[in-house]
Amino acid sequence: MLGFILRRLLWMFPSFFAVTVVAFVIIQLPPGDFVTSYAADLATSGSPADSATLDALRLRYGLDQPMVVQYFTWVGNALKGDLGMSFEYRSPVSDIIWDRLGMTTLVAFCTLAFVWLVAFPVGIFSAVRQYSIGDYVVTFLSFLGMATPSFLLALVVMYLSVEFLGYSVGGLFSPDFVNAPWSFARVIDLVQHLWIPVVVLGVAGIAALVRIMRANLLDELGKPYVETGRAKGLPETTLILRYPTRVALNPFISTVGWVLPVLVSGDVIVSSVLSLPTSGPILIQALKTQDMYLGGALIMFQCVLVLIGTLLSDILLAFVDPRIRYDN
Amino acid sequence: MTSVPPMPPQANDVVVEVKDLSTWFDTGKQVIKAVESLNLTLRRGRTHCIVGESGSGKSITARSILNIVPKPGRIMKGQVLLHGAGTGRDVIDLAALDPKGRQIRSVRGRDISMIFQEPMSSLSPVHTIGQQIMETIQLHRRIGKKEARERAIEVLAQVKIPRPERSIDAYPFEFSGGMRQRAMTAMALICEPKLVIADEPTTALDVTTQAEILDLMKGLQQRHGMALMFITHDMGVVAEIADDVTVMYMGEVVEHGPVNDIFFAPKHPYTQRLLASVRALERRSHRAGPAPKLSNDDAILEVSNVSMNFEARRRFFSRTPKEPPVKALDDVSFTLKRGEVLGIVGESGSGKTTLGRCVLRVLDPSSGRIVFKGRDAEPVDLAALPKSAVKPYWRKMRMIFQDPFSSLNPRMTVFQVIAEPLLNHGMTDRRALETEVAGLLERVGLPREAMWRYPHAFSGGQRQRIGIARTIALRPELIVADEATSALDVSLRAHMLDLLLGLCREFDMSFIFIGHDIGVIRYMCDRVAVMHRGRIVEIGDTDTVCDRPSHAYTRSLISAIPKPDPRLRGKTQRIRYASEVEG
Amino acid sequence: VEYKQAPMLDELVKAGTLPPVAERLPKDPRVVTPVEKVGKYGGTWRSGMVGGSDRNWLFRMAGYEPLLAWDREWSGKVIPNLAAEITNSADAKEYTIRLRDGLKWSDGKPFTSDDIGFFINDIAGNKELLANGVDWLMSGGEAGKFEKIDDKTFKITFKEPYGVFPQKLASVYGVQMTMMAKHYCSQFQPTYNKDGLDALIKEAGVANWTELFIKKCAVDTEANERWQNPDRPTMEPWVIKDPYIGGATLVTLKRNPYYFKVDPEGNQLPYIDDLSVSVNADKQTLVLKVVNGEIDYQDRHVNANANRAVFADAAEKAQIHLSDGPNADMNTTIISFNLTHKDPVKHEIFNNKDFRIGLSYAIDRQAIIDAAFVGQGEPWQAAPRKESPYYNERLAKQYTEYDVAKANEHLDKAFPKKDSEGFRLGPDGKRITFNIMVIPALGDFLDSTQLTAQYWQAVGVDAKVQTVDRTLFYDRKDANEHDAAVFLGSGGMGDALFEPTFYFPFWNETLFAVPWGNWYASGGKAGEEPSAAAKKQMDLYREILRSADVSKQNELMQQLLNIAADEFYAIGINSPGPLFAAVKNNLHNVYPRPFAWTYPSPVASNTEQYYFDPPR
Amino acid sequence: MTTSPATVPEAETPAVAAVAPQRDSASQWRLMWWQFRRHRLAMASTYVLVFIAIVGIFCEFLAPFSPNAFTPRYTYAPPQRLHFFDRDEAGSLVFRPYVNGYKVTIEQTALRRVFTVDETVKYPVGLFVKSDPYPMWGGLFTLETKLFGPVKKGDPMFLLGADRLGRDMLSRITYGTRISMSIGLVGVALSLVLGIILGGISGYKGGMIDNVIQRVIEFILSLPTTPLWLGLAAAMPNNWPPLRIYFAITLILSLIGWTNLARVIRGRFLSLRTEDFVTAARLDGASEPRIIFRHMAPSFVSHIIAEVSLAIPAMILAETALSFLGLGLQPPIVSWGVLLQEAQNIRSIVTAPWLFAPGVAVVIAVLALNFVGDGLRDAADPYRQ
Ligand SMILES: Nc1ncnc2c1ncn2[C@@H]1O[C@H](COP(=O)(O)OP(=O)(O)OP(=O)(O)O)[C@@H](O)[C@H]1O
Ligand SMILES: Nc1ncnc2c1ncn2[C@@H]1O[C@H](COP(=O)(O)OP(=O)(O)OP(=O)(O)O)[C@@H](O)[C@H]1O
Ligand SMILES: [Mg+2]
Ligand SMILES: [Mg+2]
Repeated sequence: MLGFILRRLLWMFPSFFAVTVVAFVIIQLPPGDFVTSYAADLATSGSPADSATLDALRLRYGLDQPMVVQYFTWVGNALKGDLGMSFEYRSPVSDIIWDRLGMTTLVAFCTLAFVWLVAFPVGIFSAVRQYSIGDYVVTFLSFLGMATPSFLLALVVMYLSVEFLGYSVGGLFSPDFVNAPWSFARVIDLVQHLWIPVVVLGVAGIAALVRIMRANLLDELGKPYVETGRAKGLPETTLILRYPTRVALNPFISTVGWVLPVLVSGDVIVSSVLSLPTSGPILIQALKTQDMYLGGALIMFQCVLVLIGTLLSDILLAFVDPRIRYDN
Repeated sequence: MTSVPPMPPQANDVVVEVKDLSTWFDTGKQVIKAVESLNLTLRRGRTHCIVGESGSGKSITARSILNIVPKPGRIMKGQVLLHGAGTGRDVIDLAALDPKGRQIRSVRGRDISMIFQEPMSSLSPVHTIGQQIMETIQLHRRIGKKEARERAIEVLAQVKIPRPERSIDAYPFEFSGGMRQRAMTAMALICEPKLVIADEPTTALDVTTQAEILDLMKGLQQRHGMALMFITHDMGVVAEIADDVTVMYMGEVVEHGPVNDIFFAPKHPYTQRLLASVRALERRSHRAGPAPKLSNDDAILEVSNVSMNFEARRRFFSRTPKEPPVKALDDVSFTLKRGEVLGIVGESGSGKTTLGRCVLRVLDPSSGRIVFKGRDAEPVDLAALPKSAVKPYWRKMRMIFQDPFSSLNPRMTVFQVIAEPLLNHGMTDRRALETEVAGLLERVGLPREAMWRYPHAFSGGQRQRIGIARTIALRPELIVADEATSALDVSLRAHMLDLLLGLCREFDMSFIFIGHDIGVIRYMCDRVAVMHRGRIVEIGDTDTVCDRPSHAYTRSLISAIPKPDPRLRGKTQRIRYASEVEG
Repeated sequence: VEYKQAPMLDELVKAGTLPPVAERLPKDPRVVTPVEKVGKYGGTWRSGMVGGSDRNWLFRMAGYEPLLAWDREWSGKVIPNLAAEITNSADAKEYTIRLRDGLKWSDGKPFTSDDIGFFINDIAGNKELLANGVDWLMSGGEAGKFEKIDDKTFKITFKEPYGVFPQKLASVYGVQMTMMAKHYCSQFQPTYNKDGLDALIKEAGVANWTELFIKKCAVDTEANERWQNPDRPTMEPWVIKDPYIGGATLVTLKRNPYYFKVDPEGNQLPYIDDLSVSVNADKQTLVLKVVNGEIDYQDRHVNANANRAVFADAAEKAQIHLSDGPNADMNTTIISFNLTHKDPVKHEIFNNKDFRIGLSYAIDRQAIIDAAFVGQGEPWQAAPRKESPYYNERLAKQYTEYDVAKANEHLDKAFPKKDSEGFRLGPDGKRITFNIMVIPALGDFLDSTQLTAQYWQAVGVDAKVQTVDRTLFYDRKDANEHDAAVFLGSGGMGDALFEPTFYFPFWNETLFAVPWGNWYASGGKAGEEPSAAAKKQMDLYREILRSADVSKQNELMQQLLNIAADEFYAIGINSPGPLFAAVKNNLHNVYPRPFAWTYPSPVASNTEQYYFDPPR
Repeated sequence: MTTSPATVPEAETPAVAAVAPQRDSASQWRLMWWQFRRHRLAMASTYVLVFIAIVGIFCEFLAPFSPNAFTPRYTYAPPQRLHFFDRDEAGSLVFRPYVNGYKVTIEQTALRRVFTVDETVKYPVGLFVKSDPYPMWGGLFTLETKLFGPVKKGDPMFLLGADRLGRDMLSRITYGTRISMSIGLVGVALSLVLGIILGGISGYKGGMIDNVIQRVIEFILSLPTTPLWLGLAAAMPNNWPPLRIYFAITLILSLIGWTNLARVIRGRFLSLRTEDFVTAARLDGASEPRIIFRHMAPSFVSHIIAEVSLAIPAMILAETALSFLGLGLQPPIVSWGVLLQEAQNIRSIVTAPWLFAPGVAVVIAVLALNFVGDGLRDAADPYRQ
């Protein structure tokens, strides 16, 4: 097993290399560069810059160099721990992202916990009570949840919370606490705000998970080994949780590794709408303004999350399903 | 060997009383009356054997007692009365209880436990054997984890699982068929219930192990006065252990009574036919006739020095040193001549299935040569072929799987299953396929209509016949039959064997016939190989091996064969093979 | 006069950490007349930004302290601000400026002529920092010369006459001149701090001194850096406290105790203690914040007409009202055909004036106004507004009536042939078809453009709307690769003078002839040589810039606009209606200011005298 | 004992026949169909899907107006009620569908039109009404009749309300059906095929091939979707017509979409390939694709069906997300996603909830797809036969 993990770790290097290339290419894909978008920005705010100024900017940012050179400079520096400067914010990328990535991880984890806590029981219920009223209600709600674009949901939830709860809008803190140092009161404030993004981000995930859980479980419920359990005198709930559910969980486990990155990227649009202090909004912004080192760093980070996630799920899968062997 | 005097029946001895039970399957288009108006009384300390043809409703009866009839089945009427349940020695009607309720749950596993017919599918694939066994006892007894584990190891040892301390952490797929079945048995016995329902619990066991298991059950019966409901096709076993016998036919009880009455004064024609078949199986098949002259150079298969190891599964991040690999096959050599039927017998877990699979290159042997010489073809060493090059030979060599259920795709109708090889080898016309499949089904004694049903809707024996039909469809040159008739009742078994033999002679087929029923081997085979711990310890003509065995293990094997005659009960002397118990 | 200060400062003065208010104020502080009445101290002004580079909202709240400022009404007059007085020579080449006496930076250090000199010589004149110099400080291609007379008086001399220099000083660009505190910023310049610079560069983690300088002192008025360094001294009413840097979600500013303005009763301004500006990722969030009563004053981002209904409904609960102010833009939607198209066929089609006139007649502008602008505005071409001193009726109203017959008449004159589906054929015999490039994210003009295209389809011209991202938009128009492009028309009031984008090819934002604009902007070095008429306009414009006489400027401008009317370069749809701001009911002294960039609203209407009553 | 090997004891045949009574030899498909028909919700959903398909195919004819026709007077007009019966001159009820007109006033500060139903004005509504000529199926031919609409050309009829430009929501949703459903179905079909083939090969073959495919999947998965969309969509040649962009986007979406499925399928294959029945199929001489598709794949159809019924809304919504980012489909093409995107602002939430009708359409379509999926699953499930 250790050999397997080692091999997988080795594989991550070429993957990582490919990922950096892609991260770089993605940012370069749209026409123009940061300076073009900066010019557009100036122009739309009413004070266009002349082309000489823009050329000077290009020179300053090294955007006049060939792509390959730019790439290797970037990767070289990144390996040394220097993620470069954000053009837009005019400060080192690392100053900008760490805080945000921390918040991103927090939100993602809470969402994940929420999704699983809700989805598994509901999914199991829906399978065990197949075609009952409850099942139909759950089915209907899941699809409602799934068919609603998350950013729309974000807006509606936000509107309702404003209209009926009088919450302050957006973000993860009330204004008094935004720039305050950490304290117990700040944590409480965070918790009060956290539920909106968690619910909004979670809804679609829950819906999907409920459906998949239901389907997988339905496959297992008819298997003879369930009957064996029944013959042992196991209570129905224990029986279902311990046996078919356990088998039905396998497909999840094979994907658990990337739930996190998916949540992180899924949050991009929602967190924009909710103005969360996560990496999503600045990623969109960076992409739109082609702030390439900032965007690149965020994309790279996300890619690395996936790489680690996949590794984790491979290991987990081998761990939970003895039928899968990695030795040969 | 102790002989147990049957306890005289007493009124207050009744453990379970089945009254007028009917279980039907309503599939929406038709109603299958699997069990109809059945009456049965199971008594303390007595063994009640149920025999009957395949598909006659034995398993469904067993399930009905525990009230776990699979959908869409339903207990239509009748009572299943459990006497002396709980503290108040009340009588409760299990059939009337909520099948998922608390009351019936406390009965299941503790008062009544069950050994299911198909051990592979009846064990959860993702839990270790130990987990599954321990769960039962922890569920019904206040008992710590450690204690439960000790108890589980103890029972595993009792059912003769080698190295139980290690096997307890194995997964079902690492066990041989017989081992799984014994694990099931262990699970059923661990709580020492009032009643054990055993649904063909020894089909996958060699006779020596079977004898041990039967002894174990008898022992428990003596000690705790356990009642045993034993479903079997093996009349030898019936003769060996039964106190009472019930004969079922088409969902109904056609005859029941003490064992001697059934054996010596059968009334119903089916019972008579059954016993006739048993006697027929005592001898060599009339169809085998004098063995055709077989010359050594017409070998269809030459197996030389084949070994096969299973890597021991390594634990996650475990620091314990790697365990030695399991030597499933150890330097096995033999030759199979064209038209010959070679029997392979041996202890459960001795590597018979593995050998069969290696011959077909389903598994890759670690070393050795397997030379196959097809008709009008050059001999090839299958062991040396790359995996992809083996495929053409599978048309000429085929296999009957040991576990019929898992070898049938649950999502394909019987028609699709049987037509599959035909289709893959060029027969595409649907009408022709249908006729062909119908013909095959008829040959194995199933109605034409069966082809539109799915495998799960058949009884164990019916499924086995479907497997046979699939295998013979292509008229191969070599068939590896892995316990091909173990789930069939004797009368049907004789017919199936005759059918196979007929094919053998008609099309000059060769057989490797894996089994543990020496009677069947004697009936069927020209030569026998005896396997023990991955080795062939003895090989020779059937008569020689059966009548004058030379190896000690073979002798113990032969001595353990139960005789289908209740009068001989306890009279035969079983020889124990010394190395058998080393564990 | 006895000066008073905010109560929050009293304690500091008592503790001795702050000098008394009289010492902090100049001898002749600027006295600002309140819009309604003298206010009360206290409170926090809450508003919001969208995204990471919305720094211009901070500018518009608190970033306008030039030497000279526009008057509140934006009548075109400039009034003294940091400067007490400005005089110019008759030829408009030489300007003498006297600063108020005793001005202090927000750190208490004096603000003197040296600070202006530092800007002109060491920043605008530093080729390493600004390779092209500072455009608005130049006349005749050369930057003005600085000459210090005493600590509060200096002289600037230009090579050529520069009549509009005082207006330039009052415009947003002029702010640049008063941003640099020499005592602070000079430490980042090699000229002043040869030895210590390397250490500073290292500490800041930047590559060279220019980056360091920009990071610390923000050379550009519109740079993010202006709001990122709490240490930089400023002259503005509030100074940055929680900076506007990458991860920030809330930016705050606090009172500048040395601010140089007072109200008529001698109260030092500003009245409001702090600004608290949330950084949102999406406009809708901000809209909701207004609905929720979390915003005290906001116009930027939320003042789309569609939101009016929302705010009107929420007015009572959120305690807000909408305050309308005129929009300085002259048009919501200007569709510019590329008159310098590279493809000869399209070149010919677009340059056909009948074609353009026909298309203009084909648009039912009133219907578009009703549908897309809730009836706000008036059919209008690309022309200065009625309120503007440069209003030119012919340019504004020609060809704006909806008349399909006339449209067809003109189009028939240009391209009479049609294909089987009724579409007109160009000179090459192929269907006339072109893309109208539009940025969907900006303004309301996507809807109006789409409707326009539908009207053009109806008269047999196959116009297609193509929405593109704004970088792509800029890429393409800079490469002169567009067929037609849409933008809104800013510069509709007095600022028409500084932003004549759609009146003649002024620069590369002139979408109907980018290469001509480049030609003019580069002084003939780049781009393409324009048409004779355009050249004539360019001459007129140069003349305007020199003249210091306002009536002369007006007259020349009319000549220029008449030529524009003859040429009919671009098609406009309508002038925009008023714009609103959402204002909390307890926020007072809010002036219904015009919305413009040259006159940065609302700060140019004196946000320092906003006050809360009752305070929250 | 009989002598022929091909026959079975006489008593045997009736016995089995009795337990398994006659069943006519209907084909397996027929059986599935019967089974399917028993699932009432699935049947109902099938009709709904057929209806949606018809709407998609004949949207030009079914929509009462062109999706881009705008009426300035009716911006944000709420839905009108359709009355079926009217009193004729004599005062008796007759079947004569009509809608009431609106009195429109403009509210000044809010700058909005306020609509009050004007009972006195009735616009008759009819079937097969005349309309302006419009092209059918991308200009294959021209029609001048709509299935239903106001009898008099030009009368207002907004059964689902009007949007910010006074465009008829019903017509826009009708047109959107075609694009959204096809983008969903095509995209899902593509990614499904890719997912099964590659996931199947990966799980079935194992070894090097598995490794390579897994790394590729990992790689694709590690590309964050939003930036990738932004990048790819922005990199699309700028002179492409909207329809081509639409196909390109479908392709992009499905090229990303298959990976998830492939991973899951691989996991199932890994545990399935050791099953006896797979070995049996191999011994039966089945080819590899046959083993993968015919023997192994059905074992997790329910998973696939679940995935598919999830993937379709995901596709529709992905397209919406693209629109949110300003990429996606461009007008004049109308899709449900585009419509929802247009509705996603506070104004619509607060004052014009009918603009969310496309969301209802999405939900209905998705529910219908799901129930049909359930029905299919059950019909294919041998344990329920
Ligand atoms: N799920 C089901 N649906 C329909 N029919 C079924 C189902 N399960 C069993 N049957 C039918 O019920 C009858 C009795 O089956 P049962 O399993 O009890 O037979 P059995 O006596 O145990 O046979 P065997 O000895 O072969 O195991 C058989 O004919 C079988 O076809
Ligand atoms: N996949 C596996 N992994 C590890 N060990 C295995 C595996 N399959 C079989 N074995 C081991 O190989 C040995 C031989 O097994 P095999 O199935 O050939 O026995 P068998 O002779 O067919 O027994 P039975 O009569 O009980 O079916 C057993 O000890 C078993 O535990
Ligand atoms: Mg059975
Ligand atoms: Mg075996």
